[in-house]
Amino acid sequence: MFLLIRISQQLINGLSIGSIYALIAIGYSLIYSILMFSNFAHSSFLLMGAYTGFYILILLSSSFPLSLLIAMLGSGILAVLIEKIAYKPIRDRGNPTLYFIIASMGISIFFENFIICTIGPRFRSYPRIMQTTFVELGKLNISVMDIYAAVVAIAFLLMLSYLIEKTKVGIAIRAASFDLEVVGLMGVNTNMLISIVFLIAGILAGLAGEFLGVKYTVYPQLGYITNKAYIAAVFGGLGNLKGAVLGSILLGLLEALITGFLSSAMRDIFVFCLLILVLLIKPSGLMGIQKQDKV
Amino acid sequence: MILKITDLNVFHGPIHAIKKVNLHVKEGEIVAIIGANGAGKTTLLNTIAGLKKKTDGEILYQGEPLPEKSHEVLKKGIALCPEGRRVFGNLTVYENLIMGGYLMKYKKDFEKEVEAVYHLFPRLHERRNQIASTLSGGEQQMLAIGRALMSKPRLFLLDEPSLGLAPLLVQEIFNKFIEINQMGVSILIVEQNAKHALMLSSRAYVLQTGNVIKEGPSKNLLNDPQIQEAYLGKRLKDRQNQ
Amino acid sequence: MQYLEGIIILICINLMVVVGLSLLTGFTGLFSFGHAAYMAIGAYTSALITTKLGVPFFVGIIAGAIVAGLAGWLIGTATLKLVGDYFAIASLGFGETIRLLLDNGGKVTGGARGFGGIPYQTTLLIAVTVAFLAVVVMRNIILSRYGRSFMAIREDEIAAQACGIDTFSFKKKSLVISAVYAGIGGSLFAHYMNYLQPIMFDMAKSTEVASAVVFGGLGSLTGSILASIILTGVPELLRPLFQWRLVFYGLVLVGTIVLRPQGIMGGKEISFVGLKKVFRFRLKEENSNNAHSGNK
Amino acid sequence: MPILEINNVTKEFGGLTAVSNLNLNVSEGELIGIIGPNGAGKSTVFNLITGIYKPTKGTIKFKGQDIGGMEPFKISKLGIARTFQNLRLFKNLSVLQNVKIANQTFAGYDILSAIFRNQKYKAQEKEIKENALKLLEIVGLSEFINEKAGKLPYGFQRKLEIARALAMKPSILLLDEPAAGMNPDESLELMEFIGKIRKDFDLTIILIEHHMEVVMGICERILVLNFGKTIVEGTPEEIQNSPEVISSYLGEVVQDDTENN
Amino acid sequence: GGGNKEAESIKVGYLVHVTGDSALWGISEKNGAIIAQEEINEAGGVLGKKLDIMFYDGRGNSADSVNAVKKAVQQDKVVAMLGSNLSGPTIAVGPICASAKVPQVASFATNPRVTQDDNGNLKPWSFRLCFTDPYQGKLIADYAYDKLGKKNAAVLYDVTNDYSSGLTDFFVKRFEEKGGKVVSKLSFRTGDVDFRAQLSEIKQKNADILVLPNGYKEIALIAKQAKDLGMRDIVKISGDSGYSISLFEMAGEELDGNYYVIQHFAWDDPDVAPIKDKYEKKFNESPEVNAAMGYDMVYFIADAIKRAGKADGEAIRNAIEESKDVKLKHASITIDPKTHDPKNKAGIILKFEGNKAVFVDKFAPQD
Ligand SMILES: Nc1ncnc2c1ncn2[C@@H]1O[C@H](COP(=O)(O)OP(=O)(O)OP(=O)(O)O)[C@@H](O)[C@H]1O
Ligand SMILES: Nc1ncnc2c1ncn2[C@@H]1O[C@H](COP(=O)(O)OP(=O)(O)OP(=O)(O)O)[C@@H](O)[C@H]1O
Ligand SMILES: [Mg+2]
Ligand SMILES: [Mg+2]
Repeated sequence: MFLLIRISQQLINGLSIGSIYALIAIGYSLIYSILMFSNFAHSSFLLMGAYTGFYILILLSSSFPLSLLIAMLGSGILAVLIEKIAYKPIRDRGNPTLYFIIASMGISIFFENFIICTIGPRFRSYPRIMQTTFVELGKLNISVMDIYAAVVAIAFLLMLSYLIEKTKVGIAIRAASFDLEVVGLMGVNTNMLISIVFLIAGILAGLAGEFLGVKYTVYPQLGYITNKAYIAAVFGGLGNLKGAVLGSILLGLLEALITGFLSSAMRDIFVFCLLILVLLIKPSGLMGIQKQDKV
Repeated sequence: MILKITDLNVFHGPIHAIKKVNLHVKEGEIVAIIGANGAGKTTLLNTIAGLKKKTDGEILYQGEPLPEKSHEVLKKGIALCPEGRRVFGNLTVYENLIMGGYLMKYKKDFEKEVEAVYHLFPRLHERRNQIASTLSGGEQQMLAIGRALMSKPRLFLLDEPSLGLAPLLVQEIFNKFIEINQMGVSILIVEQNAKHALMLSSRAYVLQTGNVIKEGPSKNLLNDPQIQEAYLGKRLKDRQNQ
Repeated sequence: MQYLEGIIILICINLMVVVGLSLLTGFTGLFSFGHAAYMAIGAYTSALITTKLGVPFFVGIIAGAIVAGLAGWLIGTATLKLVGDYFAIASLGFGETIRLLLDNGGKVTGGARGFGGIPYQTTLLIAVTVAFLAVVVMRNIILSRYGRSFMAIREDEIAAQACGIDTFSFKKKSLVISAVYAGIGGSLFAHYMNYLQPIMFDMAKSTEVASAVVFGGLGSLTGSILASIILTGVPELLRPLFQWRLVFYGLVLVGTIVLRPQGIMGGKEISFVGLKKVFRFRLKEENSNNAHSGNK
Repeated sequence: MPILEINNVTKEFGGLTAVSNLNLNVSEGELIGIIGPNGAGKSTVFNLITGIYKPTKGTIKFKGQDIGGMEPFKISKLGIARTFQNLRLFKNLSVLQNVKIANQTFAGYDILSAIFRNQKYKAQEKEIKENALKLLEIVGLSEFINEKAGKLPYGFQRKLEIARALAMKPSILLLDEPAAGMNPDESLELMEFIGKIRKDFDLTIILIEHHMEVVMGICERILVLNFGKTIVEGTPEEIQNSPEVISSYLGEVVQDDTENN
Repeated sequence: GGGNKEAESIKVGYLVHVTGDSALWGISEKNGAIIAQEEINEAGGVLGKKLDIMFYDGRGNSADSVNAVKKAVQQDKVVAMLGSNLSGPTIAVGPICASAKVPQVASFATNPRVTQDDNGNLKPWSFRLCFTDPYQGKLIADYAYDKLGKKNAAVLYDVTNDYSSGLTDFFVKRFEEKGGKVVSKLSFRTGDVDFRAQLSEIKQKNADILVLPNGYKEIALIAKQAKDLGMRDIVKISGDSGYSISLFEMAGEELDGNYYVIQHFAWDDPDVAPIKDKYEKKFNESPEVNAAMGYDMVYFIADAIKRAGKADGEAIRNAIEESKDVKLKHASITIDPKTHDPKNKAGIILKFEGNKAVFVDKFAPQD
């Protein structure tokens, strides 16, 4: 009984952190699915959301939903801008994906330090909105914020999965990941298409940013958590939204269970070993499709 | 005149691939471009379709300058079936066709068009849920043609459509092109299979290292000894007849 | 003057690691996020044996190189079947794992609190000599059948196989060589800093090395060399800018890729007057140009 | 003894049987054509021989050795070289390097020789380079040796692929639609070229083609596949007159056309 | 050296980390030092010359710090090197200072190896003004055991952080020596923001005190998450990095009444309070504790230079070693010549109450 409670509490902890990873990983995966590269600048979108939300709440003392909306918008716009300024020229030249990766790393270094220089390195707390409310289920505690995060993550997953799998735009997005030039030949405004993808990814990051801010705090290194989301996305299979969510939840659960029952110091080592094991068995993640080149 | 190109120059970096080319396609015409490897045929079609930027010169479509972005070119009614198939390898056959008909507004139109493509290439119907990258070379070529047809163009640019197709099928698609043409679609076709192209078209241009070296009614070109020698495989026949 | 000397030594150290990674990323087309780990392995191995066993420095360097190479071989065997980002993420995992192991290393490595008392051995002469030899060796490798095989793998694995190249084994070779380079760089680093901490080899370090490779131009050895000099030197010049330094670093990185995506060398090689014999890459004939590895 | 024996080979993809119970024996020095409608399984046969696909069933033997499912690089080293239907050149490498890479398999110098550039290295590198230049001259690409392979026009890229395959010093050469993208005149050149290399290099050749002039012009034996099965096998004449082949593959018009000549 | 030209100012280097993860502290320390420098120069400088504090950014990273300090001692020829607040970089730059014969005074670098090498030998050129990890570990253990009467401790620390893991080791050692029990010792990594998994385990173990040898961000998050998990009343205690003014904003409520932190001084000490006022006026924000330390560091080195009588590394080193009852704002410092650490520097125990850090005790271990 005692052990059961222990395990259940850790499962709840894992789901809680997993749903935050999921919110980030979906946006990540979305961009991967079109440009086929890991966008490390996602952390910048996240920061943008977290800080925008924070200042809107504090300075304008607006309501939470309004601040959330503006944060999402802010990140969305930033994402589109970054795409236009940094990625489009690379894309137009047809450079390999590595260039995108390094550019995105440069952006995240720039953005993080830009915030340190302008806003300052201090950690900031969101006003206490709902982060401290939690539900008690017997001996178990669940934070209300976690429930929100989980619900939002699932809602977005469903919406985006529908978009990608069932709509024409979704098919175009997938086609674009294969051959952008020919997508243009089909009458699709590819620049617009990519902007839309970045807008959506940015909006998601903004949302995740504000959630993170509320749940934890806001500070320039907050974006580091995207590395975890990246790992989660790889776990699940890059470019696959459902995989991203599955990977995130699994990663969260694994982390909690390993911390609780194996070793907190060695947690990440266990996680990485498991990750590599999974990849050795399924080289493109749990839900990734294994591509076979037609020769 | 549906397409009129004047003094077109195109460069690939330092390579002058199209040199002061003049070319036109009249409404409802089939025009062929023939030429050896590297003559610049693909470059020319890609430039019209907006995949490649021209250096200078003029491309008029129905008397107006043609937009330079490929998606706008398509909206004007020009579709390109690109060289080397270039199907979306990560999509199914059906999804590739959806992409082809991306601009279609009504589902009914779309379905009608898909039916027509399936009718032309029953193999595609059979394989409609197969991922395109696993199709055989010829099947991919069918898909590329079918996909381009989906947009119901007014001017159809075809870059070596017979590449990798079985002889029987080559016949069929050429017949299909005639059929499409009879419905009022103008066609500009690039073909290695010069004889086929000349038999299909009413006029033709011969491209050599970026220059138009000959043009005229296809019939004349078919009988031109120089052309026969260089592009129609006369030597081949001679040898076979030996 | 000593300050400048220090900068040059650091440039040589970074150069070792960057040139090594350049082989893996620029020439073989494999992206590694955890390359600092091989540097850490080299650093700790050589530092441990020179301080605890008192062996001479050059033995330390060799040991560092061997152990790092061994680690590369092991990791390669386990993960080189993975492709693209999946390999990159596995290398990231490896990097973090090594760092965590060192953090938890207790008495042996000093854990997170660091490992001090390493003798100062990396003099300017040693650093420059090692770096110079390393570059010559790398250039010879690249201009041999090995180099061509690596590039073939970068371009098209299936075609490489059809050309009789055992792609898995060559990828492993590339990883091992680049790990050896990083290991030697690490040894030099340990005996230059006299003090090691696992945090010195974090992901930021790996990123720095990877950016230098791209900054220099993928598939260009001289580019990697120049990039190491610039990316180690420029932050020093920017020192007066204080906290804005990293902002500029980020900007420079993005700026180069956006404005000059082929890197500073654009995949080309240059020959230095006087060093002509060594650096003369028979450019047109031998060397590849840009490494647009044809990724979709 | 045949150099290549394919016995009862079947290849399935999910529910689809791409090649079914195929039997083919190739004798040393033969030039065999494989034709058939699109999707008949021709390229799949090549992929099975070269190890890119593992047969679902059946055995493939090369010079008596079972090679079914062996790793591709081992098979190519044994002496089976190929070209690809959708070109697979090393696009960013020079034309010369493309050929050198295929030729260097025979250079055994080790990494130390490379580092120290010793005699062995120099001699073998020289040999590789000479071989490559010779081959490029044979295929007529001498003036492009420093060009990036990806920048060559399509037809030249095909030739480069052939040169690269030849550089493997194969005993069997598999050509997948070598004449695709070539005009009849170029096809003729190609035919002559294939005939020449066959003699010069003592090759056994299997050829997939849709250009009937080429197939009928040079092949001694032709295999017609449909739906993964051999429907007819025979000399060019037999094939050209087979009603089954005409109805499923050649079509009437082309038939007329060839008869006219 | 040589010094053929009479310099018109005395150059003192200061290694601060104003970028990177610990930028917050570095910036405060730098600003505090700037205030002191201005005051001293307005009052006529040192030895009749202007005091020129030159700042070098170490980015929180050892390799960068080494470059920076090389530049300071070799190119800019500073006569003394102040800083930094991080042990890793401070240890790494020690040999450079020593070989250039420039004394080094660390601000908040608490690792024993700042002033002693691995074998316990004194580093002649290295000093510090803060207390060391072993000493601090003792302080926490003793205060928890003796004063608060806690016998079952849990520790939640950062394995990848040298300060945190060092302090943990020394605390555990001392606490167990005293007869206490460490019922749970769990860790996380720098950058982690979720500690529920660890806290859930700690909750099961019924510890009566939670030792948090961490930065304030982690402390705030841990406090909040502990509350979420229903661990409202467990007493928490931290070392000198566990306090920031932001802590009230972030977790005032959750820490109120049950959080103790060991400090070098209290802001409401009348001696220190003016620094805070000046800081707020000049920089428009509230200072972190490092500001007062940065301020005192400058006064400390100015005093040493005065006593040395000349701007010469060796003389200054000797003066520092002989420092006795140097009256600074946050404390009065006597350097122990045997350890180069401050002698008998008592810890100030602050407790969080009513959104304020209240002075509770001045405390030094028995032995
Ligand atoms: N992407 C490119 N970069 C550089 N040069 C190119 C590029 N594409 C084509 N070229 C050059 O432009 C010229 C024309 O090539 P193009 O592909 O248009 O010829 P083509 O007539 O279509 O030949 P083919 O019949 O082989 O398809 C050639 O010399 C070719 O080398
Ligand atoms: N990896 C695969 N997965 C699924 N189906 C495949 C795969 N590879 C080939 N096929 C199918 O197997 C059949 C045979 O393909 P193959 O490429 O061998 O045809 P082919 O005879 O070479 O045709 P073509 O003349 O058009 O090149 C095709 O219908 C193709 O769709
Ligand atoms: Mg072409
Ligand atoms: Mg085929």
